[in-house]
Amino acid sequence: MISLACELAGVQLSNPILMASGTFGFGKPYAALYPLDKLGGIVTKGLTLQARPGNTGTRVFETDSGLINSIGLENPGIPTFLEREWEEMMQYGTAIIVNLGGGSIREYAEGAMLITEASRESKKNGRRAVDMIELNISCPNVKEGGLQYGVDTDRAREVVRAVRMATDLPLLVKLSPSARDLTEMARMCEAEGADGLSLINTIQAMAIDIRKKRSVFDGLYAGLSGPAIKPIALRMVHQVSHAVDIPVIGIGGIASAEDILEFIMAGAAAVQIGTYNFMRLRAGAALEDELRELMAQEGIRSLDEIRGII
Amino acid sequence: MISLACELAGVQLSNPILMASGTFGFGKPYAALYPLDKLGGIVTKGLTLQARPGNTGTRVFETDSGLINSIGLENPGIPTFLEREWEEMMQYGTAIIVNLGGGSIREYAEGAMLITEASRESKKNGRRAVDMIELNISCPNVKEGGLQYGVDTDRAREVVRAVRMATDLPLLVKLSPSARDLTEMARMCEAEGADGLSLINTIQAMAIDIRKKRSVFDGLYAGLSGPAIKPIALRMVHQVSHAVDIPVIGIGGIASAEDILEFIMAGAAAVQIGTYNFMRLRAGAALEDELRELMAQEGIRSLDEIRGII
Amino acid sequence: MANVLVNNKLAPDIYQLTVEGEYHASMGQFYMLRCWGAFPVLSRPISVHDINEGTISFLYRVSGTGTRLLSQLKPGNQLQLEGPLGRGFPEPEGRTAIIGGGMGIAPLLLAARRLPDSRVFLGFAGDPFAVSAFHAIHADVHVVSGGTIADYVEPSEYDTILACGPVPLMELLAHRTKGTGAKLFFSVEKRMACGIGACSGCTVRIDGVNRRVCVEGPVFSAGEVDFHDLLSL
Amino acid sequence: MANVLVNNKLAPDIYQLTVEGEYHASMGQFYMLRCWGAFPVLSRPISVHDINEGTISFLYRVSGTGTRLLSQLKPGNQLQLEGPLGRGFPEPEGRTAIIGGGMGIAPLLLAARRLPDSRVFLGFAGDPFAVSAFHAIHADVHVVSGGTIADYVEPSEYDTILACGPVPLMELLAHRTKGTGAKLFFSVEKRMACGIGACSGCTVRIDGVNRRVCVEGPVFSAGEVDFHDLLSL
Ligand SMILES: Cc1cc2nc3c(=O)[nH]c(=O)nc-3n(C[C@H](O)[C@H](O)[C@H](O)COP(=O)(O)OP(=O)(O)OC[C@H]3O[C@@H](n4cnc5c(N)ncnc54)[C@H](O)[C@@H]3O)c2cc1C
Ligand SMILES: Cc1cc2nc3c(=O)[nH]c(=O)nc-3n(C[C@H](O)[C@H](O)[C@H](O)COP(=O)(O)OP(=O)(O)OC[C@H]3O[C@@H](n4cnc5c(N)ncnc54)[C@H](O)[C@@H]3O)c2cc1C
Ligand SMILES: Cc1cc2nc3c(=O)[nH]c(=O)nc-3n(C[C@H](O)[C@H](O)[C@H](O)COP(=O)(O)O)c2cc1C
Ligand SMILES: Cc1cc2nc3c(=O)[nH]c(=O)nc-3n(C[C@H](O)[C@H](O)[C@H](O)COP(=O)(O)O)c2cc1C
Ligand code: FES
Ligand code: FES
Repeated sequence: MISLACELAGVQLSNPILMASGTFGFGKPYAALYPLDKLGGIVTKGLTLQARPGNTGTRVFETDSGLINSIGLENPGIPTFLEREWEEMMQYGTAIIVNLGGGSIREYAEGAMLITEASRESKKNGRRAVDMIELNISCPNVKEGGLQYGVDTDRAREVVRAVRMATDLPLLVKLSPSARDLTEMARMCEAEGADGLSLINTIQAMAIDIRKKRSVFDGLYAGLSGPAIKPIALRMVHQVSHAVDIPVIGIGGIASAEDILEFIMAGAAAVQIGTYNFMRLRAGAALEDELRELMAQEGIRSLDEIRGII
Repeated sequence: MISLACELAGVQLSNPILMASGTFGFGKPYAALYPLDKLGGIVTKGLTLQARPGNTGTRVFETDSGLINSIGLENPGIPTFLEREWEEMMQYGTAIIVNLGGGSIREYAEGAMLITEASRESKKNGRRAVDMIELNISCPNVKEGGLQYGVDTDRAREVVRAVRMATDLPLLVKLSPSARDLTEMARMCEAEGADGLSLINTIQAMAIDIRKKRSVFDGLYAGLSGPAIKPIALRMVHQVSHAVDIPVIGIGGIASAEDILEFIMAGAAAVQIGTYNFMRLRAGAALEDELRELMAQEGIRSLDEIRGII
Repeated sequence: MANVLVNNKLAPDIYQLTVEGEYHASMGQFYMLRCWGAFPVLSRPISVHDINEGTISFLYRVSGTGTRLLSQLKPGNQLQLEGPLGRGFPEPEGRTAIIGGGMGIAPLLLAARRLPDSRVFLGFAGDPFAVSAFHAIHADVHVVSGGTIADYVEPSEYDTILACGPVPLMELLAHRTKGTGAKLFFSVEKRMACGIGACSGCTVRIDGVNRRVCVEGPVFSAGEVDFHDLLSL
Repeated sequence: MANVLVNNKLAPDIYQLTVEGEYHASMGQFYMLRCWGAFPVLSRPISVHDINEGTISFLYRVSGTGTRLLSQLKPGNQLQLEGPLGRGFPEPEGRTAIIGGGMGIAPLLLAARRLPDSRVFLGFAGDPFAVSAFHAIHADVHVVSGGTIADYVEPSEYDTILACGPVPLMELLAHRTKGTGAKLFFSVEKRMACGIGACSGCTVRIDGVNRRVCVEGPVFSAGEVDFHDLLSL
């Protein structure tokens, strides 16, 4: 029996297949479909200190092998999350990673502190902690926060530093494909004490409604995900995982066990499944087994054998 | 009858639909299928001063709604092109745009000079000139030249300046989606005297053969094109055409008259069709009519009416 | 996976798809349908048209890639369905009108079946389609072609109105119902990615609060729907 | 666009597709086939298997998305074909052997039909398929299952050998033919984008020079093919 258990940023995962932020809610919609302990972990929808209503107008739009979304970080705010959603997430028996957004460095830092405190408190009471924070400096769908911080290394450094100071939880930084210099950005995060990197977030994209003669999205641009972006994401994961020593979580268009192996061979320590959850609502129930079967078929006994082989 | 005739960088085109470099050879393969005077123009395969053999191994690889290529600028060299291919291209009755590559600033400049001289000579003899040069600083598939120059604005400036000095032909610069700062790059080209910009070239991407445990391509990374990249290309064309006053030629995944209208509405002066030529070998024979029909249906009398409307 | 029994063309571009199985859904709920692999990316939301012993059926219009693929299904082919999803029409109180416009009649056959005492109004811009099934199961069915069906219903005569149709019809009904005391519920459409409440892609602003059409809808009380969000489909 | 007449399953995953029309192609040429819209992106290169009055047919193995879609074609469906493309087998001189391995038999039926004086060798790793058509039109057909078909042919007995099959078989034949005076031609495969010589995607190094399989091939004289390029399919 092939074991897929692995360690990521000091956290023990039953397998390296995580569910990506924004595509899995807080787990509940899928918990009705299959037991979530099949998953390596769940990354929450992006959370900010304050609740946010998100964007108006069209929010999801399909393109050839892609999905453009303009949700705009709609979320109930960290306090509400901690009160109303977290408890239930703990029952799922899988790692919980909180995706952290913010409109200012201060909001990021305060959010991180709130999560960290709540997590410490919970642990003290013998309950589950938040396993990691995934710092999102790469959301292309909000005016403030998000991409504003993810393009330039020096601006990003301030956020990473502030959040690193605010939390002792394992910290992942989620990078944007729009970073001016992706490997420089990655090395900066490593130097600032990030425990791992997640990439890629969606790629800034556009769709025009030629009948209405306007952008499909009220926010003009939005973020492209799905199989269309896989070859780009794979290249970036390869580049970054060869530039740093901390683990890299590969994200972008993954839609099969084959895709997962590609990302692991490119150097990823783990992967996240996003849009594929929509293409196949029960993807999370099946992928672990499918990965194991594929590995058996290819004579691969453990992912360590092939990680970063290329 | 809707007129699609337009002017681009001082050159009169019968319509704004050009065939993209590397997907149309020197026209001949398609001339056997339909009359090429239906086209606004043809951009030649990338040419360098010296002939190049291109890359070994797999050169084209299909992904979901995308095509990754690693041709590596295989071409017969500018002198051979001028002797053996150009003559025939002149017969097609459509604009000829030479896509210019190079391994060094010197090779770029000498190539430009050769083309410019030959064009001047030809004109003197009452024959057709080369209509434009499209300076390619964005090929992701060669070690020297190409992307090496297309990422950093200052490095790119040297090439653009050298080529601008070497030719008085209308000069387009073809930009890479990997440019660190795309609008800065675009403004630099404008300041250095470019007559127009073409974008985007393919996006650097990767595919892994999990059976062989190696990259599909001998050159590790290669370039993604096709419908998959359209939403990204459209966003970039919108960004750039709003940042400069010179015309922008929109390229990337265009596969219908609807797509053409999207690019024009985003601000493109003209478009180039690449991968779609492979999906539909006779695309060039049909698109002009299809565009006209669509415009009639939407009540658009001329492209000027909608250009950059968003 | 379910087995396709029938996939009949009822009118130009209008198909009725029936698959095998015991399904339980309330009127106005929908399923995410899919009969393809990776392309197109998303499954398609389609309302429950009818349920009978051992079968469920859908009524749909071919309007793009996904519905075209659905229309190519043959008996014996397999269809993936996830559902029933969303909250359908509430059990109506008092005198009830059921009003459908065009494709909006799709979710109303089940409603008509379950509410034999209601009055049913079906309006079409052109030739009516799929109305014989309504006549077959319900005594009080009014079909109108051309004009707007809203002109044939006097809202004040009803306590509850269940409706589905194009946004302008819904706006008109909302307008005419205001102040009559009748409660209007309608089923709305918005682009969906997940269909199960995970992505927040399908929100509509109701009373200033975001509601996800796929879980809190697709049926809403007409009250405070922000039509801008709907129109921006 | 051409009309599909038959699309028969001959063996597991092996189909023969026949379409209507007057086609003229030489043995070893191929067509780019397509029976879908935008997905998958590329058309698929498939050799001419046979031509008869008013029909052309293709023999193919379902090995991925494109060939799976081909296998779903029903009589009356439409197929796009571009071709004939490439340069087929040359007119052979003297005593001729035709050697096919596995799916490599596809382009050889037309060759067998046009070269009645040749000897035909067909080899299969497992159960043979599609061989009855060869027996029906040719007197001298040898079918072998298991082992390598190369063991059953003595190259020195022939002046010309026309072959198609997996790369290792081609390499073996090239090796055994060397120095015998027999001329070996084989049909090779490489990933193609355009199929008409426009993209330079399908090159194979021959005598140190790049040759495009789609226009200068798919048949090459065995001499100096760089097998690395082929293996890297
Ligand atoms: C809750 C709900 C119930 C529905 N019930 C029915 C029904 O019973 N019968 C019926 O014919 N149609 C129904 N629709 C509309 C149906 O979902 C669309 O017609 C269908 O998704 C179009 O897909 P396509 O691939 O054919 O078109 P395309 O235009 O190619 O689709 C492109 C994308 O836009 C989305 N889209 C396009 N039109 C709509 C729409 N009107 N609503 C939501 N998303 C859309 C598609 O899902 C897809 O993601 C319903 C929609 C919703 C939200
Ligand atoms: C000149 C030529 C003639 C051919 N004749 C035949 C024939 O008569 N019968 C037959 O069964 N097969 C033939 N092939 C192989 C056939 O083209 C592939 O099996 C087919 O393209 C696979 O497509 P797919 O979508 O099913 O597989 P996928 O693996 O999904 O295809 C993915 C991509 O790889 C390409 N590809 C995969 N395998 C091959 C291959 N072996 N050669 C070239 N490209 C490939 C596809 O075209 C596509 O672009 C021929 C190939 C060439 C080059
Ligand atoms: C609807 C939607 C919402 C998303 N929301 C977030 C978010 O809140 N925070 C975040 O970091 N990434 C978010 N993402 C990005 C995904 O987590 C992931 O990085 C991206 O979609 C690429 O992966 P995929 O191609 O597998 O979907 C969202 C993606 C989608 C499709
Ligand atoms: C096979 C192939 C070869 C290409 N060769 C060149 C080239 O020589 N020079 C160049 O500037 N662009 C080259 N390109 C890029 C295209 O011109 C175009 O910018 C890109 O493919 C995006 O457009 P598309 O999505 O419509 O194909 C090539 C693209 C392909 C697919
Ligand atoms: S479609 Fe995802 S929340 Fe409704
Ligand atoms: S496939 Fe394009 S040149 Fe051969």
